[in-house]
Amino acid sequence: MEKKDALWIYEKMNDIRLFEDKVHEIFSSGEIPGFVHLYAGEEAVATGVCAHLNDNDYITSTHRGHGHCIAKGCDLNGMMAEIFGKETGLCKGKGGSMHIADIDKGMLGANGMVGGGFPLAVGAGLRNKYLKTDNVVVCFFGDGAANEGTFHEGLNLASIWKLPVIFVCENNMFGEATPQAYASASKTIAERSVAYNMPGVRVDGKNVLEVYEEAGNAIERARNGEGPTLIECVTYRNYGHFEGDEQKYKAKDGTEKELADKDCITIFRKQAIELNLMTENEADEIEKASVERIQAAIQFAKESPLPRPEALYEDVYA
Amino acid sequence: MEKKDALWIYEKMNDIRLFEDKVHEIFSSGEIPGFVHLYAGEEAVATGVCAHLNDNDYITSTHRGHGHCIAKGCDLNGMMAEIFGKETGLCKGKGGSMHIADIDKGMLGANGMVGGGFPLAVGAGLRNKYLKTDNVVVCFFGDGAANEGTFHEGLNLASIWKLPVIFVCENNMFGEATPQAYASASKTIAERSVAYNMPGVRVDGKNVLEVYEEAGNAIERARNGEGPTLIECVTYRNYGHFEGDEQKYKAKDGTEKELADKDCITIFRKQAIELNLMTENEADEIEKASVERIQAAIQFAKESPLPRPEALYEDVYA
Amino acid sequence: MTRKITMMKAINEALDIAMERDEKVILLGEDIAGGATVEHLNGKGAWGGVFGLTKGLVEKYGTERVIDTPISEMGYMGAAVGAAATGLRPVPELMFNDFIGFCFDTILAQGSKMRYMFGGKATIPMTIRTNHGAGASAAAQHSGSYYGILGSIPGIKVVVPSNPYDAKGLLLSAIEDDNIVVFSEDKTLYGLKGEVPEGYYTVEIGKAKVKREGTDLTIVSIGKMLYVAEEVADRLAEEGVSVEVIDLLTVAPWDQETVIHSVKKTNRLIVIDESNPHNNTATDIASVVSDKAFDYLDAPVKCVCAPNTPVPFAKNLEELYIPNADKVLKVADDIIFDLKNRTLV
Amino acid sequence: MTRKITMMKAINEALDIAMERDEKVILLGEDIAGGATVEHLNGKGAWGGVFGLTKGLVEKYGTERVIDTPISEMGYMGAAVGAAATGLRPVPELMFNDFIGFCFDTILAQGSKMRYMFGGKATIPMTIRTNHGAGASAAAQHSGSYYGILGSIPGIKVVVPSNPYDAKGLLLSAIEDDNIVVFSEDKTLYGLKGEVPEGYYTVEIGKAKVKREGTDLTIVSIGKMLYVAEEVADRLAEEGVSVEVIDLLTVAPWDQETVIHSVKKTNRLIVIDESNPHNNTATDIASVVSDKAFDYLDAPVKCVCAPNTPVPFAKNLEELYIPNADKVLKVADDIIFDLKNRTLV
Ligand SMILES: Cc1ncc(C[n+]2csc(CCOP(=O)(O)OP(=O)(O)O)c2C)c(N)n1
Ligand SMILES: Cc1ncc(C[n+]2csc(CCOP(=O)(O)OP(=O)(O)O)c2C)c(N)n1
Ligand SMILES: [Mg+2]
Ligand SMILES: [Mg+2]
Repeated sequence: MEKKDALWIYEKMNDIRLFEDKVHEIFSSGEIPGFVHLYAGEEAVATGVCAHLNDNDYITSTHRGHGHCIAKGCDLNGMMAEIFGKETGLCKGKGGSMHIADIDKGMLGANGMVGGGFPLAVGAGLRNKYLKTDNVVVCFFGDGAANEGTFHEGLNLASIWKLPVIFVCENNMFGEATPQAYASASKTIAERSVAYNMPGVRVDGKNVLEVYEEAGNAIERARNGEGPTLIECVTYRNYGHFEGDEQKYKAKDGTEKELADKDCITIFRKQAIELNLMTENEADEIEKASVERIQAAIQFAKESPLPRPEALYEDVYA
Repeated sequence: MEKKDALWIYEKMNDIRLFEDKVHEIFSSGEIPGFVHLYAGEEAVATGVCAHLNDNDYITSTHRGHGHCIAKGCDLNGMMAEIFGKETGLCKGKGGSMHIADIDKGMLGANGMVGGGFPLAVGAGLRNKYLKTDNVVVCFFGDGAANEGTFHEGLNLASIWKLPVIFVCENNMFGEATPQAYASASKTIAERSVAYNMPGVRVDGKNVLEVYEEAGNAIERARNGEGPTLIECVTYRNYGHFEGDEQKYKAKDGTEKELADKDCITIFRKQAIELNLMTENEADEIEKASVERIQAAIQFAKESPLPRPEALYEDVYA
Repeated sequence: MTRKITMMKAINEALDIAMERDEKVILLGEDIAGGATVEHLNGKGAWGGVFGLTKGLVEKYGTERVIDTPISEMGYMGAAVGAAATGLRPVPELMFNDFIGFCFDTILAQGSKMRYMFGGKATIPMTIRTNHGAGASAAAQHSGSYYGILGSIPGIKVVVPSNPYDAKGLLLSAIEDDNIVVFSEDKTLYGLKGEVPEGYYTVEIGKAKVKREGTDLTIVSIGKMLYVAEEVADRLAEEGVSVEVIDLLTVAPWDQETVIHSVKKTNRLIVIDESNPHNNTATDIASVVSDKAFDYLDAPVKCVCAPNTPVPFAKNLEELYIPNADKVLKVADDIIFDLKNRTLV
Repeated sequence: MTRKITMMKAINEALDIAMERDEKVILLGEDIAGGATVEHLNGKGAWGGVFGLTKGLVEKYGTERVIDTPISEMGYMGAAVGAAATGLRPVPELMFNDFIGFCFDTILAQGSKMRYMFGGKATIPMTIRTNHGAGASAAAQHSGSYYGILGSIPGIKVVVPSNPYDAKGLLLSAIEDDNIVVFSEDKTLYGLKGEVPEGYYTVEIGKAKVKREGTDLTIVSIGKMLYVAEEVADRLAEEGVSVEVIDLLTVAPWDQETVIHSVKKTNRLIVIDESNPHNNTATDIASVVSDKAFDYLDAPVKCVCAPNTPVPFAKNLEELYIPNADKVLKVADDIIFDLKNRTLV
């Protein structure tokens, strides 16, 4: 990893964490409406993967999409305003947390449908291949989504057509309150890659260096026309499934405790400094700048107007 | 295999073959309407599996369902009449070839939807387990169906719930005109069992003894509460995908020629006689009796009346 | 009978009673127990469904009858069809009706057609519980109202309760019904309280209820729209217009007799339906009534529906999206102009 | 312009021309090449679709643009949405509209809502070709008519051509349209011949066509029902009743202007729609016309649809299922009784 990547990753990790912590806070005050699923705790995945991407690469995302958006370069002000349902939001306030998107940035949308991203990613991959670009598509999805039929169809299609799609599973041990160990017949998600004749790897999703490396390999292969890869990142979410969840299903011991105790940002700060990819000073600066950016985003969102009433009727047809 | 099973299998194989050959003939004369998919060539699968079942076991079937019906004990007259669209048909003429069913015989219906049987089989399996019966469910499906999302969801559910469901893939190399080798990322269907943590075996689907043995093992495990199995039977159909298909996609050499040259009925006749499970005489008698039964069925179907007009409006709601 | 409970509790009670009365009743769905499969919870549910509707049931009936499913809608919904066809009486939950696209085949092509295709030899006694409706800031993919699409399918019945009493009675009827019944709840009504008797009772599927008698205008409402209809009735009463309010309750097959009988008396009809405006229950009612009560209508039948758009997220837009009393009154104005002036004459 | 070709050929030509004009147009579907991936066929298709509609295209445009898919409707239909959102102009084929249950989410919750949810920043230029209709003895799971369900979804356009000329022109328009357009063909019309110009032309989406002018009764037909309407018009003409026949062509959004204009002239309307009878396009038209042309109607608007049943297999039942001239005439009798007597007076 080069220094600039490390700094970029550390910055995005902090942006995501602070963004989510703040949304958590504001949500409980009642200022943010609707269903919000926070990404805090899983930052290493989105950043470790997206560090390899440019604006012409695509990602598909999930209901837990804020982290993917930030890592893919979406505007923080526009994101926060969207979550507040304001006119200045990335989707003019019409999408909300579960539908933030910015196609210009290659972000094909958070998705309220679990498993909804697989086919879309295949389509973007088909497009990249058809147009003979070397651009890739990353399809983020959860352990729970891996039990939808779209997972199967998506991975099979990507494989037979050798598409430049990287399937990144964020295995945070649960789909809502249901443990992956119960819901999936296979012990790991990675081992399912056999059924699709594609490489499958399982990495420590709390360790951004590991994620970065495996994602890098997979993305390079994809850019070279060598087809898709399945990467499973073992991770854990800091908050409940959605805001308001009591989380009684979480265990306080064993693997879960281990995962809960691992903070991917702290870990990476230490690693990066040890590896001379970042100085203490740089880390502090990045952290401070994040705080300011998120504060500004919140202020922007709060001060923005609601959508015009006529907006209700717009954007249905092209 | 006991003698009585051998005789049963040989009888059913002949019934199926003759039934299908005759339907083929009559279809080209225009007397049978609609879409008809013939099972001829694949008899070893349905009979080798169903030889282990009783009326309280269930099967789900496919668009290519005549063979499953016959092997599961459906009435030949009722079947033929159904295919002719007559009132005396198993479904009063309202279902036709793609929807023949007889729930009393544990036959949950041919199915016009490729992949439609997986969830139904899981449901019947859930029922068997819930009611603490030792009955099983066999889900027949094609190689093409293995690429539907329902395959994935169905096998995963059956596995995590340890249901008594045996998934029997009839890999006849093609889904319509599309080769399995193109459509499936995995080389075999059996190897996909890994993703569902269930046993997966691949057998010569032209050899009923092999099918019988592996199905027997799987069914016994299922009856003992040891969960589902995936069995892939390599086979080949004698006719086109549906009646009228020119079959230009079929290769005249290699594996396909080998498969085309293997006639499962001839093979079994020889085997059974060699193994003293059947005498020449018995075989001849069975063949003759089949001819008579099928002739009778055709006559029954032809002489049966069309449904009453009011039948159009009946059987929508219970 | 003065006990008041929420819609949520009423639905929960119906499930409880149905399970107690008939061992063949099982529940399936995503997190309907919720975490019951986690070791330290010892078979106790953490959630009881995302809205808490199935709370307490896994503790009482066990994970064999309150079955958490993986996120596999086609799989478990189709499994419900298979279990129903083989003798159980499953009550699967589709967490939001917006997820219908993940399991539509099991309803459209399998469950609803089996009996017919099999010449009457299959019975599919199954109740699909789901919810619909905007107003919870849940945005486009969690706020739609699709009971109209489901109601267009032969072989299916669709029920949309408006209040705790009917919800409990209709759900018990649905579970006893030998057909696929879709029981579609408005997610914004879960907290609504109303009088509900303890114990077992049923409310008949296929019957609408006249909630308030009137002579000048009939308003037929679906689900939550009842409260819009009642507000309209109140406000029009002040202007001397007498409104008959009918709560449809069953949207497929809907109660033609009750509706037409009312219109023959009032000669005017407005239907309020939160679905998108085309090919929905409201237009079905309008077309049937415009035909069968043609000679009785003093004004055109009016439909007040959601606009032809997805559900927007922003609170102000979402409010505009849902039919409300002002919109109905505006439409009413056109068709009762003469009536309103009556008091002035 | 005397060349007569079949519907099948017209559709094939439209695809060919669209692909020639725009490299972004790609086709996806099950066996639309058909065996093109088999070695000994060398990239030549064996089938060109189950009905032969895409015949010859893979030979001309290659397997990169005429893409055989595995049996994975959700996968490839959703892939089409993804490809459209990122700049291609895919034309997926859904072999039968009855398979919609396998890919409904990609239409209902993804493709149709993306533009709205994303605040106008997505464009999904995609045409879903499929077929509907009874009459081919294809039974309950291959004979339904679901354009009404699809037409109820905001963001989707739905086209149902009745003849080769319009089929070709509408399909070219659909492919150029920047929205999801469902192009639903009646499978029993594929062999129908009609005059079709060579080369490129378009027919406007959203416009109905007056096929025959009349003064006494308007009949609006959808797709194949045009021929039922024409037969009825002929038979009524013998009795001195002048029928205006309108071929709807686009069922969503349907052409209110043309239909209402006609009804204001004839004062009577019958809609013929092969869909099941509830919440369909016919009832939508009936409700809108009964409202907007209320003062012009001399008789109730009548809908003649398929019954509320799945499609039966037996030939005699299937024939009864499909709306026909006798059924329409029976309904017409009620509303034009006075007109028919006119010649006798
Ligand atoms: C098709 C569909 N089914 C169910 C849901 C409800 N739901 C939302 S998030 C979620 C859990 C998803 O689990 P996972 O994929 O592991 O993602 P995570 O929330 O853990 O990040 C469920 C069941 C949905 N939104 N869409
Ligand atoms: C959901 C669905 N998709 C597509 C079809 C059209 N179709 C009918 S049979 C068939 C091929 C099935 O292949 P396979 O599962 O291998 O069975 P086989 O015909 O070879 O026995 C297809 C694509 C269908 N009937 N249902
Ligand atoms: Mg998860
Ligand atoms: Mg096959």
